[in-house]
Amino acid sequence: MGETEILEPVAELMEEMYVNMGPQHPSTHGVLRLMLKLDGEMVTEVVPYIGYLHRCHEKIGENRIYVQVIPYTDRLDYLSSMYNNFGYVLTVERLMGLQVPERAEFMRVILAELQRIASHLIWMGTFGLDLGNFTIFMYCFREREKILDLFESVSGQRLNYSFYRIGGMPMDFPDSFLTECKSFLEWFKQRLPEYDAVMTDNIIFQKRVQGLGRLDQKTAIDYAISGPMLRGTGITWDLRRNDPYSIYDRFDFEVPVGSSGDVWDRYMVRRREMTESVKIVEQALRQLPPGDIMGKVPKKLKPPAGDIYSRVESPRGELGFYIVSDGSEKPYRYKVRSPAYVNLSVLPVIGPGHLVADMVAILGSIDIVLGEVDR
Amino acid sequence: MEKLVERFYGAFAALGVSSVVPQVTLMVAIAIAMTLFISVSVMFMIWWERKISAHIQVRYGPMRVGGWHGWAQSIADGIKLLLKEDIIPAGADRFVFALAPIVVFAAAFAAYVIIPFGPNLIVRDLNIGVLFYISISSLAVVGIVMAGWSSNNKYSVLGALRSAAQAVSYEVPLVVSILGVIMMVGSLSMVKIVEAQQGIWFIVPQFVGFLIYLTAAIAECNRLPFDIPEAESELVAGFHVEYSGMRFAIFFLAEYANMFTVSAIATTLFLGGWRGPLLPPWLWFLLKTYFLIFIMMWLRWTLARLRVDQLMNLGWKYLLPLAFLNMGITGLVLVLRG
Amino acid sequence: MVPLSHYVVLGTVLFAIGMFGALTRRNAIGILMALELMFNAVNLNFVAFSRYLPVTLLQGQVFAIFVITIAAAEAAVGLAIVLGLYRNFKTINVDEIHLMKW
Amino acid sequence: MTTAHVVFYLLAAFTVTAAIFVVLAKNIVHCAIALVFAFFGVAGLYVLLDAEFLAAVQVLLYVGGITILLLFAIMLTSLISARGVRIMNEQVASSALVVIIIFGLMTFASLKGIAFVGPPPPPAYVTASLGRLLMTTYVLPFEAVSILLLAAMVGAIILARREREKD
Repeated sequence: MGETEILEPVAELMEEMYVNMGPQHPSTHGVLRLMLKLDGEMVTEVVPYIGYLHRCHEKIGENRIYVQVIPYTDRLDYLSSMYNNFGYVLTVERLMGLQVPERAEFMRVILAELQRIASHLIWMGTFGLDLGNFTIFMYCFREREKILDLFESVSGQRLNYSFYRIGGMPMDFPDSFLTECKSFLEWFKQRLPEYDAVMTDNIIFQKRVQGLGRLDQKTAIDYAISGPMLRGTGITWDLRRNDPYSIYDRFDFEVPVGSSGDVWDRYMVRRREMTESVKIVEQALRQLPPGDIMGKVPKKLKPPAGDIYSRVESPRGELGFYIVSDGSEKPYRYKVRSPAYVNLSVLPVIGPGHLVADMVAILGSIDIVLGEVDR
Repeated sequence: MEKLVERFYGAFAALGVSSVVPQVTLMVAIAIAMTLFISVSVMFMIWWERKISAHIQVRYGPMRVGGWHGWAQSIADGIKLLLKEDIIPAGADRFVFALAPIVVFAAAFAAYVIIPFGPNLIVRDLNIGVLFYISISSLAVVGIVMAGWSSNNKYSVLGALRSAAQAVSYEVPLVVSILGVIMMVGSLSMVKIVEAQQGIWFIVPQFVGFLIYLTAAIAECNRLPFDIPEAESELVAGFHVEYSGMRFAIFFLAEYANMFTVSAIATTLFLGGWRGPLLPPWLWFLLKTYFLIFIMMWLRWTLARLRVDQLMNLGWKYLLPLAFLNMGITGLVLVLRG
Repeated sequence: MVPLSHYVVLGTVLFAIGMFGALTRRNAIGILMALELMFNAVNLNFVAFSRYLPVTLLQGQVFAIFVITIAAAEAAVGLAIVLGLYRNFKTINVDEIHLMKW
Repeated sequence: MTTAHVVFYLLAAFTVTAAIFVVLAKNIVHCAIALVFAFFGVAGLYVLLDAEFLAAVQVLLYVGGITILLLFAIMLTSLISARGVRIMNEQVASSALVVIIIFGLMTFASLKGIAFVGPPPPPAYVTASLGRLLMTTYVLPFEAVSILLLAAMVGAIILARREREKD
């Protein structure tokens, strides 16, 4: 955060006034508080205040044994719980040097990519709301509902799945899953043009977001931006491709990038990533091998002393877990590098100079989830 | 209708009372009738909008209250709003706070005076007809600023100022787009305008004017592509954030009543008013008006919101010159025809 | 019909009220409002005379239209000046603005 | 006492009350709102004088335009919160004296100097003849006024524009 000046609640002038946006504001996507310094309608300064949803995630993690941390990771970025599980178990597995059976890897990828679609859908819907388009919200939630149905058939949960285990997966797919998943993908592919009709091809939408909140490549790298925000600037950096984990190196997919790093590019990157995720899921479903789903894991997880940092490409960017083990059952130090938090930090840079309405769009395009920002 | 009124006057004259009594009685009766019409049509419009939006969004909308497709939902909502506690924020200017919704509603209500629902089915065919609507609708802006200021809330002040700026700047293209029609008719009277559309509706020669009018009218109503004053993602709700219960209901009523008014004016000016085959005139008028309302709702549920500077650009840089061009060409054609 | 004198006296009353306001208000915007009142009083007289004079030539109404136009121009410029004053002095109370130079 | 009389007195009382409010109200926003009512009263009087067009213009311009401008200026200069502040300057007494003298003189002059004739029959269609007058006899002043408006608009924009700090 750095040091912030003490803001006066009532500005002397209307020409320069402070407006408090949030923590209870429909467009802050949770309990984020933004202090906006306004010059008329123009935002001259943005100061995000975070911590309203702080739950001592990391400290709790250090007081639980390794397996017990998994349910907590669900609550990090509660819109992509599968991916948080994925990242965490991957880290522990790497720390312990565990092997994961092939079928489990495929299951992980399928679920993770479905999760990415679901997460991007939510983002698209709420982004539409930010811009005043209500209909896209309902469309997106209709599709997300189907994904949640799939997840429910697999894990029994609709939001906080806790479905990944260290060393594999707890349960196999139910029998009906494969056909249901395939029919969903077919259906979903037909829905994508609908989104384009309502959002992408709509002239008002284009005019609203093009050239907005422009982020150049240097700033993006300086601020360690990752995920669609980084790819929007034109840098091809996707951990699934550049630092492959699990079995991502076996799939054929494109990494969509933008060119100017504005809100439009971020939108397009996410929109195209949905198509790519569909491709990955289709390939994985086709190649899904039979076999075990749980590797050989000791009853008591006691990783060797040492530390490890491992990262995955969550829907929001680089989700990293840093674990220091002292050889006991509990992590000695447990740290989460959450992409939403890091991406949010660039808001004071790209926010000023826009109108309040655009601030909302820019904030929306960062795609923050406060559970992850505050942890 | 006129005969009825004459008979009414005659009955009073026979009783030997001064002519003021039947005049006042008639005025009150018309006012009550208009209030009833506005309430019923607004309730219908709210229910209809909820149904339309629901079906656009693959939902059903209200289904329970009243049985068939939740037709009584608006009535239930209205009763709920009327019964709610009347909250006035602590820092508010009580008098202005209470006055604002009345001003806004009065403006919406007064405009119904000149709407010609059918031949002879008009409260008063003023000879300044259209101008009356234009001037009276500007009153609503004052009410909005009053509401925003008296709530003692930054957001509502900001929303009110935006609303005022928007209404004032879109009033100009609105008026200029109407001028084409007025020039063709040579009168401001609503009845004369409808009568002038005997052969061809003005939407054909004045298509550009119609489009400009519709755009500006949607902006005047603060509806979705132009609902910046109420943008809930930015301002939470605009000038009426602090209003609740009855007072909020009045704002809501005025908003929908306004929507009906602008559509009715568009029907009169461009779509031939009550003219149409087979069906009775008033039904034609309502059908056309509700068709325009449907278009407005349709737009609302498919488009995203404009930004405030884009809104101003559209109004001043595109609509206004286009409207002037339209007016100039209309004038030229009229002069050349002689 | 109401006699003309009623309108004329009403116009005078309004004019006097407006004048009082213009002379005593401290707030520059208040002064502008009082000025608008005076304009209205004058307009009322114009319109009344135009209605009551034997030959209805409507000159009075034409003049009233011109007055309204001037009033609009005056309001726009006046308010712009008020904004300028506020920006420089942080007040729009005219009796506090007595510097010739700063 | 005809209906016209009753309406006139009601409107006159309404207008004068509103005008007094404009001048005396403590809160400047209340003044502006009272001003709206005063304008409305005057518009009503115009209707009574068979000048409907002018009444509509009055409402359109004064209520829809000038009052909104005033309210904008008030909000922008944000003196709203200054509620307990003195609103009158020191010259209340002398102003009152001057105003009363002028009022007396004007009333005297207008009551003495005008020959009061009964009103002629109402004109047929005011709006059309008004338009014709503006476009024939008074076309030069009309154009002059429009240029004045343009100049005022440009002037107002230049005055109100704030120079952005160059850095």
